[in-house]
Amino acid sequence: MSHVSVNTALVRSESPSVQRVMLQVLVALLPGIVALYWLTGPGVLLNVVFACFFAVILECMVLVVRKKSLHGEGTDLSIVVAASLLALSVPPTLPFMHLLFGVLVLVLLGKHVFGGLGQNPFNPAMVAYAALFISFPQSMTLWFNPTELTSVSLLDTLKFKTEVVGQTLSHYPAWDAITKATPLEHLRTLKLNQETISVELANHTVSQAPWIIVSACFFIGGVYLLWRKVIQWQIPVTVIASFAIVSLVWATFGTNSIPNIGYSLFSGALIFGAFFIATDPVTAASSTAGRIVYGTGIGLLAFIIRYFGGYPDGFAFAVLLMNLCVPTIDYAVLKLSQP
Amino acid sequence: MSTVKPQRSGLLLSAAVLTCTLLIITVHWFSEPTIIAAQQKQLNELLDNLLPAKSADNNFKDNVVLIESEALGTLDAQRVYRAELNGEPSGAIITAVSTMGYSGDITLLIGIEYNGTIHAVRVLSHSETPGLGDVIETQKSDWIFKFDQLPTAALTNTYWAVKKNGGEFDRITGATITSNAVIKAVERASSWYRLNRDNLHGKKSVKLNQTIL
Amino acid sequence: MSKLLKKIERVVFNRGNNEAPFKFHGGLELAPNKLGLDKSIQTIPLPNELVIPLLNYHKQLLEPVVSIGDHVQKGQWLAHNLPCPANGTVRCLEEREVMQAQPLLTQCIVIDVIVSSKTAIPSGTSPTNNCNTISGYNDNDNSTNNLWLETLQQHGLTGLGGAAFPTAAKLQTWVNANNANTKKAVNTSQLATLIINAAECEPSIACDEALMQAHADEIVKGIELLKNRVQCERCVIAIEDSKPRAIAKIKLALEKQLTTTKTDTPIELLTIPTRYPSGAESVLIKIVTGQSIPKSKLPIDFGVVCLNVGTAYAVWQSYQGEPLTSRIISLTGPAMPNPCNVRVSFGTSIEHVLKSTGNESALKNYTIRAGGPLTGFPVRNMQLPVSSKTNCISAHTSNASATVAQPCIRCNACVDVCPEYLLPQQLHWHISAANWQQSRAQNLFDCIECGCCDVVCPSNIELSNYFRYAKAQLLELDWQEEQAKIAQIRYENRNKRLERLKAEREKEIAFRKSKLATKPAQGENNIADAIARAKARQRNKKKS
Amino acid sequence: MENSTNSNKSLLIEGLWTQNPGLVKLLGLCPLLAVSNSAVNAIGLGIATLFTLLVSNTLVSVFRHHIHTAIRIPLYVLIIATTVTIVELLMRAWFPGMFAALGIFLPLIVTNCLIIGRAEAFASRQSVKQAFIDGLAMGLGFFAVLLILGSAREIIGQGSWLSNANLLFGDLASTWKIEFFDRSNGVLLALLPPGAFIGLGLMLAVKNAIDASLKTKRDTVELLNQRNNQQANT
Repeated sequence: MSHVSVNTALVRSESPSVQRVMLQVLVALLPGIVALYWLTGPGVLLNVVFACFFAVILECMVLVVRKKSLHGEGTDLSIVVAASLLALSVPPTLPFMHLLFGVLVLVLLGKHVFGGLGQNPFNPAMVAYAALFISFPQSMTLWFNPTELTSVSLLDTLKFKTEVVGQTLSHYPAWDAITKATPLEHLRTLKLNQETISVELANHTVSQAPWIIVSACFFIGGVYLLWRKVIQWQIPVTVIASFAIVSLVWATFGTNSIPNIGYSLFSGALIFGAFFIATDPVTAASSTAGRIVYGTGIGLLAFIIRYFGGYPDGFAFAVLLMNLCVPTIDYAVLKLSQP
Repeated sequence: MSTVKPQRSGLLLSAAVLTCTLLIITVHWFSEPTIIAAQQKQLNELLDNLLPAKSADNNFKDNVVLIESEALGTLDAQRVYRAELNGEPSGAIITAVSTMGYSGDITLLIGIEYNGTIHAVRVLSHSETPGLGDVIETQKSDWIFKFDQLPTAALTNTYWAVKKNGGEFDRITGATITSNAVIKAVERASSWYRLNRDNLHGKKSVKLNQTIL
Repeated sequence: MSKLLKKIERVVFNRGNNEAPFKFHGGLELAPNKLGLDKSIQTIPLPNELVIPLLNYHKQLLEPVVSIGDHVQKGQWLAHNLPCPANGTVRCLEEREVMQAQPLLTQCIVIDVIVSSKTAIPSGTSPTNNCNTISGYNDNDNSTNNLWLETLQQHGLTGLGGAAFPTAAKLQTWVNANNANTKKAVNTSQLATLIINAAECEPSIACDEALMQAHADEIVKGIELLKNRVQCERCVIAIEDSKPRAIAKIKLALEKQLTTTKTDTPIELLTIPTRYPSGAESVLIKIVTGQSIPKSKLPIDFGVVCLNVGTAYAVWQSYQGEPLTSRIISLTGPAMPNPCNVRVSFGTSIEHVLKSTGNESALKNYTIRAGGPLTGFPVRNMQLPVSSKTNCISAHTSNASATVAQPCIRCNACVDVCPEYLLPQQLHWHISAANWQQSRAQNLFDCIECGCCDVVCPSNIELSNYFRYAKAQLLELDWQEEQAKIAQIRYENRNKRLERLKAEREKEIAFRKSKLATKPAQGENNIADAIARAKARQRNKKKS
Repeated sequence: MENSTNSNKSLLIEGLWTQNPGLVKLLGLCPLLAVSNSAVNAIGLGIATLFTLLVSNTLVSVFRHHIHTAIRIPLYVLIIATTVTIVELLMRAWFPGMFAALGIFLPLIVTNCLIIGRAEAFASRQSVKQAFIDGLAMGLGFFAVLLILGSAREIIGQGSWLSNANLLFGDLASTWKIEFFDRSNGVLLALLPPGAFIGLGLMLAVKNAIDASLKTKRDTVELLNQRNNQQANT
């Protein structure tokens, strides 16, 4: 190595650091967490606390095994952010054992198998989400029914999240009443039964209201990140815009099996994902043009998977698929933009 | 090795082909009876589960008619195995298809007695979501046993649905579509049998080329 | 695609007149931190010894033309095109460390300075004579121009911006071209432009600003001279807007100049926004002309020549018969007791510079850096000699870049500030994996090592260090490849030669054999003849 | 090309570790990934492959002096196809359940590059004994990878080990099944195709890590030895 060194202290007043970036992301998540707590009960808090706790412990263990300094990677809060994102993506009813598996996948398969922070080609939280979704489809598509929520106490939730382990959910018929499928899962069920869904959709828009509030809270958090320049505008804007445009075109010229734009945008993980998942700098494209291509790709894939694919909400898969394309996008942009 | 002449190579190759063919023929010859017996045993195990023991004295596995009816899911010909006891019809095993599954068709075998009571239902093939819809397999859960001994003649139409939709069946958690698809297919096939049983048992049986289902 | 982008840029931000410069991608707004500008420029006294490295721009060793014990005069050559900074005696020729980021020992001439008033100019190569033959500004035929360039060369003129590229070499192709078209090797719509770089290369360095405040008239005269010699279509002096005093001085000098001479292409004064690294050559060209120069091309290919303002002054000095043997250096930094800008002879040690400016205490207590906060490097040996590249010496309380580097999270902050449209995080990735060729494919060699990426990196990664290292690795690899190729050619030639020799030898042998083959036949004949003759004789004898 | 310097031990080490067909040469991955969803399936395919490899290697080696280069590939394929067909027929007759579980992958052994690869690269140039041992080593290496992957996937995916052993080992074996936890809590991902890829990837990583650490150890020992020698010399 040469002996030139940039004396950064001479020229920068406030030193940017990874910790600070991550802390801002955590702050931006708060409104969304509060909204989810209001909508789905204490399960979401349990998820966040549990996931973060185990993720940090596991991360430290891995760092010790890999003979890395705990001060560098251990304290940069990136693992806390990733674990929180996973905890917010999964249902609040998810049994602890399943969440633990998700955290294991996140830290080991999502991150450290590739060499740790900054080396992973795929968004670790989404890798864990996909693994959970494929492995435990029953518990991953089940949410508390908001209308029954008043009867669910913290104790009940804890009981559900621990006792159900080792048993099939269908053995707990009592829980059947207070749990239900997510709105998008429900929509898909309707579509497959080939019933006319327009009436259902009209009713559903009303029952959608709480979900719109959750999405709006995540939106506020995303705007905060934009304001603090933690994320750039290209990815969230293009994700949402491309999804909205395709939905609009399809709703106008296509069949009536697609709900209106408002419903489309504010249901599922779209807003949350556009601001918090797709913008993960490690796995997103680098250049401005690259980020636009990347975001557009995610929006289109999310639309295709949601309305034509095998899963009710394909945001995680859309992100993972576009993660795969990132090196190609970066290279192509570089080649095209330079003389 | 290059000293070997081409003619010799040809001869060698022919000889090798001949030897190998003979070898395979020999093995085939002495293993064929066992293979057929094994296949028959497999089939019998499956079919015998679908009708009550000692309810048939004919070789109902060969007593097959091909039925083309929308009631059995598709317009393709479906097999119906007819059982008889003392010359009287005693029941049938119906192959039915449901096109309303979560992903792709579900093929069912429905064993039904002459009086309309379902003896058992089994899934032959499906491509439902692993972990959700695939619990219709007997290995994965005992949900499919809910059809056992169901007296269909005494049931009203509203019975045939999951509880959530006003029916009497427990649904498979997270797989309402799959449950409904199977329930509806069984309902249609059993009502079709009750309407057409006399006509069905009067038909001439067909000879099937394959014995495997 | 790139052309389209450029076109759009041209249409959307149509700048490039002298009112509003072009924008460049990336860069940083850094606090100027200029110190000591209130003091006038002092020339520091000559030290007892001067150390002059015998190394030219291309890192080739020069052959000294003086020997140990010789008396040398200021301006006299020590080696080809290397003027001596002061009168003195050549003490020795030895290996000394020179001021460079990577420690390097090289042959240096050490001179004992004799501080005495005028001594007679010794006979020998004395370049100062030539300039007398150059007459007025407008006398512009080729022979005068060549003479002028030769003088610049002999006066040891190099760029004073930091890279120390020989000035005459830079101007060579341009000066002798008669019309504007031949001045542009690449077919562009670009005007043949001479740019004077008065944007200080880095924050806290103030040598150019100090120079402009002190010598605005001479600078303008130097520019005027350059402009007339190279016959450009446009001549711009670009100054950052953070230097109002220097701008005022230059403006005044320009006005004065206009009253004395009449010209079609007046020198434009372009005030550019203060945004690091606007002082870098490629960036400044972009700001002034809108043209980006790829690394495979030289600015001159696009009809542009960029010279430092200090160089313009040196050109004027050279015209006055003064060789380039000293430069202005900023003494600055938070820990410098007496920050100022001083004129220092080349070859003076850092220790002497600091001692003679009342900054002796900085030597003991603090870290000393050569160069600015971004492209400079820490210096440990205080005996290192000042060269034309040294624009700044700064003192700091501690080395703040000692923070531990964390893994890259690809936040793209570096992409946003890179003036060369590079993807530093991607390069870092490839270099960490020792993927040298991949980093070359990602245009590593376009990197100007401005250090912007280091400043913004939240993980404290010293990115520009990685890039320097990778460049060195690649150059080494290229060199090895070249050597291998040369060896291959040598080997093939040797084989050919051996074959040829073998063929010749065989030919020779074959020839000899054929000769031998015919000889025995002759021999037999001879024998047979002899026998015949003998028999004949016997027969004759018998007969007789 | 005949050399008998390869000791039996080194051949076995090659097949099981240094040249392992599943982890180093990455041959025959299609059946390896598809069939390794349970330990019993893995054992079934492993045995079938091992048997085929043994027979084809031995036969190819026996006839190696009589086979002209032009017809060697058709002959190898003939030998392998015959062996596989016989294995298939025998399995259909006596292990019908196993045959049903393995499905298309049993006849597909014919196209397993491992077998024709060993025939071409090794058996056609070595003595019968060597070829036999190589077939055994390679077959066991493949078998081991299959078994480990199959066991891991079965345990993680459905919480049991050696389920359905009766398909292969007769009705007595139906009690062999070891249950770790309830099937409904299994990680389904492990049973599905992506689980096979992830599992194999992790096995590769572990093997490379072991090799790397062994190499460092060996290098350190060598370095120490060198130093000792130098000190001894001085």
